[in-house]
Amino acid sequence: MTLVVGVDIGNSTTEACVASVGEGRVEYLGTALTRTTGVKGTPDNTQGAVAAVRRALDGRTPDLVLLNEATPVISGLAMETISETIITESTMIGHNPATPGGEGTGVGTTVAIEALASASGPCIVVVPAGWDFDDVAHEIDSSSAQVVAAVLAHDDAVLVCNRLATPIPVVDEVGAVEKVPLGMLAAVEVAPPGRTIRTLSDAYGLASVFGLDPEQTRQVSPVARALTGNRSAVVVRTPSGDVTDRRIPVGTLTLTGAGKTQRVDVDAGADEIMTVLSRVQPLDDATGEPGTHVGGMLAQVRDTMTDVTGQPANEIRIRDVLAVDTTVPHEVRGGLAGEIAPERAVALAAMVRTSRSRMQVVADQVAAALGCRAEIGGVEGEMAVRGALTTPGTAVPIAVLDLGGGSTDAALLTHEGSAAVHVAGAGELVTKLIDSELALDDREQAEAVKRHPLAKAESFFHVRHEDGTVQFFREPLPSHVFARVVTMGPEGPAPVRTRHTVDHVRRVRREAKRKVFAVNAVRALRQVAPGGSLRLLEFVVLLGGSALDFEIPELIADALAPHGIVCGIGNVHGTEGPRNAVASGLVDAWSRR
Amino acid sequence: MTAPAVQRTLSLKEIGPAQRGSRPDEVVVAVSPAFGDYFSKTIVDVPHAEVVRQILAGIEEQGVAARMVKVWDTADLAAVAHTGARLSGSGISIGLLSRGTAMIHQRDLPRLSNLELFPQSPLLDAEVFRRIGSNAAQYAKGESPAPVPTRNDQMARPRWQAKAALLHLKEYECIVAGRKPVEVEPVVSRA
Amino acid sequence: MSTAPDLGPADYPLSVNRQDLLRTPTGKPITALTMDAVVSGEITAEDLRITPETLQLQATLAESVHRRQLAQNFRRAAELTAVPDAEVLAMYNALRPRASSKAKLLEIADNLESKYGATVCGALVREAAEVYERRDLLAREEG
Amino acid sequence: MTTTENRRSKRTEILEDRPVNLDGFVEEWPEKGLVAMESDFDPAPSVRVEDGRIVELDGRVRADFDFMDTFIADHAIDVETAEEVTAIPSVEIARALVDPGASRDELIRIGRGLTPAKILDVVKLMNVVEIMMAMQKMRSRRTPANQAHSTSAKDNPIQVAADAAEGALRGFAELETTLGVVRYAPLIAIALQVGGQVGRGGVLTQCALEEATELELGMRGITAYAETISVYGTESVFVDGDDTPWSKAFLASAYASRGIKMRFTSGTGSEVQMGNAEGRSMLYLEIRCILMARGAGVQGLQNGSISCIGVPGAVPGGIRAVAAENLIASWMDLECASGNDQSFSHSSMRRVSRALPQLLPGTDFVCSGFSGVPNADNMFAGSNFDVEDYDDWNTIQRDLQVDGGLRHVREPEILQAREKAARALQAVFAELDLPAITDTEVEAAVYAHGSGDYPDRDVLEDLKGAQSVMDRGVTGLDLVKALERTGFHDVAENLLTVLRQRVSGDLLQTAAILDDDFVPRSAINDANDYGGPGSGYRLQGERWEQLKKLRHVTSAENPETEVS
Repeated sequence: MTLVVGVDIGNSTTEACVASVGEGRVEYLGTALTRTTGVKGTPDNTQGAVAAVRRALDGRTPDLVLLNEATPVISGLAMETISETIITESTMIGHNPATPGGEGTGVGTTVAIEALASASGPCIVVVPAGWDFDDVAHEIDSSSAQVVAAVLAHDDAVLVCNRLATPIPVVDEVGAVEKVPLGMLAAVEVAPPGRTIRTLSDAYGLASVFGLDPEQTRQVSPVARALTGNRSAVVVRTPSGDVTDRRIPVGTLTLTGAGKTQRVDVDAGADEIMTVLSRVQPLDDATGEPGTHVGGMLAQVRDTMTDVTGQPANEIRIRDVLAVDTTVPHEVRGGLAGEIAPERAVALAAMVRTSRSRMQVVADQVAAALGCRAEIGGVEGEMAVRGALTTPGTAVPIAVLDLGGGSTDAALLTHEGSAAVHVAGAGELVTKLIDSELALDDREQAEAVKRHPLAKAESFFHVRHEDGTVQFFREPLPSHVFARVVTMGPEGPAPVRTRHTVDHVRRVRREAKRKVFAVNAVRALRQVAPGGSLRLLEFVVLLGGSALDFEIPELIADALAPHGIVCGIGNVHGTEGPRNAVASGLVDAWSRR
Repeated sequence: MTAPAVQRTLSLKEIGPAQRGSRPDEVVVAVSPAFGDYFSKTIVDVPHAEVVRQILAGIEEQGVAARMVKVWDTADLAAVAHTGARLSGSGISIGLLSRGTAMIHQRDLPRLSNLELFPQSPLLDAEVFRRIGSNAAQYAKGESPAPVPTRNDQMARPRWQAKAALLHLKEYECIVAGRKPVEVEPVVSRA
Repeated sequence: MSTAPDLGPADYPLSVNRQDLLRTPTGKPITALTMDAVVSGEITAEDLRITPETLQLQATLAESVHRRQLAQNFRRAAELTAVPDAEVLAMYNALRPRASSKAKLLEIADNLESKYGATVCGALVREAAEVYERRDLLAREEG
Repeated sequence: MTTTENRRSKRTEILEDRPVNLDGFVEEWPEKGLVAMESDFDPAPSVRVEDGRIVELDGRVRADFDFMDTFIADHAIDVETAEEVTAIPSVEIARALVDPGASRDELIRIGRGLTPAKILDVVKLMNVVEIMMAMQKMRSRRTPANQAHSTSAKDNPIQVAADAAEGALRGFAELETTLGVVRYAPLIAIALQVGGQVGRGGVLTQCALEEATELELGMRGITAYAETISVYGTESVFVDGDDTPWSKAFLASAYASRGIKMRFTSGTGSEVQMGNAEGRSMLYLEIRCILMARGAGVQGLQNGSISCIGVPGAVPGGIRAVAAENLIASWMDLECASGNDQSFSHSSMRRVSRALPQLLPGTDFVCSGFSGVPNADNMFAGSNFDVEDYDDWNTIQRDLQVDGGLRHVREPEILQAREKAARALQAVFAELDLPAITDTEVEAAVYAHGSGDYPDRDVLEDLKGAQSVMDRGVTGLDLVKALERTGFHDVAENLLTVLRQRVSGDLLQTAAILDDDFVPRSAINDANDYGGPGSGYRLQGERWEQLKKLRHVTSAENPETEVS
């Protein structure tokens, strides 16, 4: 009998599988998992590999260690904002203070509160910071001018309104109130609670308010559009005021493959990039314009790979790109109240591979450290398929999808042979999308949102889960989760720092997973499927850390169902779940030699 | 800045024994025995009139009702706040000590716990009191306000620790053992 | 157990002057705690605990320099070496004010005495039960 | 009337702007206990023994005892001598404390029988110079020492390791840490232990946490001692702290049963700060804490007002009372870690004067936390001294020829120790499969001042790593193995030697530390033998030569150069 250990060095985890092999029999004795040390495919991996082997061996001495021929796959991530909302000449304050005051629409001339005494006619009073709400109400009530609306710097709208003899619409929390042009015709509209404005968000409404001709009406239509959905708004009529949604040029991506070279502007969006990419498959290389962010990001991926392989940067090729449309909350340029607009952005994952790996060095070092033989046992994709085949109920032909941290891998094994492919984008990209779309700016929270279902702590004794069910607790929940959107992890509810609802956070989370994994599942399987036809694959086994996710398998299943594919989660050895497939495959392959 | 500076004074008019509220949209502001009485300002001279005005404004701006209660038989912040929470229709209260220390509490929490605590009285100004009122009202509405950022100052100890202890002792002198909480109406007038 | 030797200030530190008296809980002499033994795995974390016998020696030493309370603490500690970590923490929590009924404290004392032979510790807990009763520090009945 | 009413002199303006006027001062209010040590409301001393039991203590009969009276009467005071020594006139005892001819042993014997009010009565007769003279004789260990705080505002383990190494090299005998994010504790405690043993083998480390976790880290051998076990002088405040003398006494035995050194913490001002001083002076209540600590059989006490220093600091004679409380801890034969560990004043002159009563006579630990990091990184809310005061401290030691436990170290040695600490931690983290420490971080650690000088860590990964340390049951022995395997043989050997101490229990004895040769040095083998001029600890010989060194000293041999 020979004690054999299969070791799979992945981008983020290193897995080991111990088996006793002899006379055609394989007896699996144990598995272990540890963090990968260093960049995959480099001598730094030795430490993690040794740790995993030691842990799996539990004191025994191995005869042979088998390592995967890890194709170094490095992924880089970048995100570029490609749109920008700009307000010129202080035309509009479209922000949504949580608590505006009063209701209705007021149209008049903007007047500073200090100048109210000398004002006449309908006017809209503009109140800077430093004014107390009692004093503001007093000034308005005692003014001889006809005050029809107010714009305040502080969060005082309800307070001022409640103190007026006759309530007027009031918009507050306008941070840059001093930039509101004075002496101009303006309109303030506040909708009743739970409603949105009707007049200022309508081009003809604006036309009526400001007495515009058809040409002028056409010009202000972007203003109306920008205000749609708000509960309150201020529009000031200035000679050349406007709201624009500008596209920011962020650089071009040059994609080379299939004997062609295509260029695509990154700001054209993810769909366009992926369409162009599909025309040059298989991709030979991708480059970005020097001096742009895209160029910088791709150069960095190349540099990392140079460090790993010792191959010069100009020989490194980017072999896949995944572009995803996303949004990033951004402050509106030229806005007066810190208005936030969801700006469009493109997230890019890029992947590099090289034939030159330094796994032999790792093997030599592992052998020295453990005092046994160590060799390269096989190619990753093929080994994954072999490992997947230990799942009860599977048989050749079989396709697998390995859902990792940096890349999504597909492999196919038929009676005729095998094929394998890596595509860019996986778990880490999902985390990044969640982080930026929810403006968390906290990878730990984004990771928690990705991994666990959501709930809201509605009282100290119950939470409402995202599916609407209620769970009660006998012991009160900790006070820091009270009234908050929480993630339901194994350590109990943890708050998410967001003002968004459970539904919104859930939608962002599921969309991020769908955009990365569902899209990549189809993309990767197409590349291994006979003739690129998904219909010829009947059964797909999901492997890797993300296959343990509570909804990713379901999202992938939904994406594959229209192609008649059934997919299920791997269960290596019938005990390990979707983990340890490659390590187990290595042992299996060796036993069949 | 041309904003007129106005001095205001506070008196707390007793209405009667404090009752448990029935409105689900109210916040109870519970103050300690010496508040607006023996003492008229916080440890850093913020007038109690302004403290109350700003807290009530923060609650009102959120469209939530407020009631004030004076607690007589303790000057322990957690006990004051928890008394208020148990009287509050929404279960949410703000507890206030004369020196300015404040706490947002909730009925179902253990007495010694809290939703938000503002222990550093020397660092609490009118703006913070406004935000405390606002946050309490948002909790009452079932919203998830971002906690009011707490500040810290390592040199607060040498400057304020002893004065805080002194104010604390004076506050304890004003305790009327056995006297039940009283509902009060805050009367803020321009001086 | 052999009779405790008559120790005095000149014997301190025991780790220098009286290595002959020091054993690990697994019976190894203290001189066996070498790096080689650690690396080879002969020494485990269990070996790095103090024994009740050593605590009694330190108690004798403390008494020799007239620190009777310190000595008493070492004797209680000697008894507690046998009590598992979690149980020690549970007993400590039970001794907090208004955490336990008198019956509960007496049960802990009984347990210390009968299960672990911890008579000095048991006496301390009994004493606490009495004082807590007099000072109204026992657990209050739920209303 | 002239118009000078609101006009201020230029001098007043200058004085008004002095930092000392940012400090707060209050009048005394003795009825409420807001008074340092001279109060008409403290009880008069009395003691009566019947059938081998104290039945009256400081004017209170047994039936009226609160739990502090009960515990002190039954555990802290020697019944056999109580009536005899309490009858000695206070002035005689006070003079004996100052008199070099009266032996420490005799004063300890007397002290063991005194009641709290009697002890107060004695020290009230002493001025601050007499308190210092008495401290010089009564402190338990002959050789003074010092303790450092080593923390990080970002809970960065590399910073903690590097600053621990530097602190140990500069001479601190103990290193204490605590956390911003509590879940980081295992990594920070490991960093402190590894860094400390790089700087100087034998340094003892501690991590202040809630009891259960602190005890667990101690049991695992990742920390070596415990200190933040608070006790209070009135029953109501003790109960508010959710403890009693019996629960704390039990905890003391729990620590000793695991071979871990431990001391209690108390200090003047805590009771009045909580509003429950029961009308007693701050020092009277602190004396009750000190006696309670002795009764529990704990070897030592951290006192000197500690986190309440702003309270005695604001009343007349408050700092004299703080000096007196340290003296009494020593007189009661406890190891005394004597405060000077919390931000105390805006005035540098006051900061120093507050420390002189401990620094000049020497105590077991002059500071129970000199900040070994910039105060902005001090997670104990800032200390009376921080790293920016190192050179001042060294100069004061040299000027007055006193030993405050530190020394000047040349920069190359410091940089070398910091680098080695960071490298050792890097190796340990790699070996234990914890989130990697990069070479860039090591490089930053060598030259850094505060946490802002380090690259940010991946907090999520670190917290996962910290959790895995607890889950996997990593022990001090695992650290030894990891250090040995990665070629840090000397550091591994240092740590193993420290761990071996818990088998011998030698560090459990009063005021024990490890000297440079790993020999335990406590109030048994290094007992204070001060007997007047020319006796006791003297700063001389090799140690004095060390302390003569400063950053810039002009060479006598060649005045164009400096020696350092």
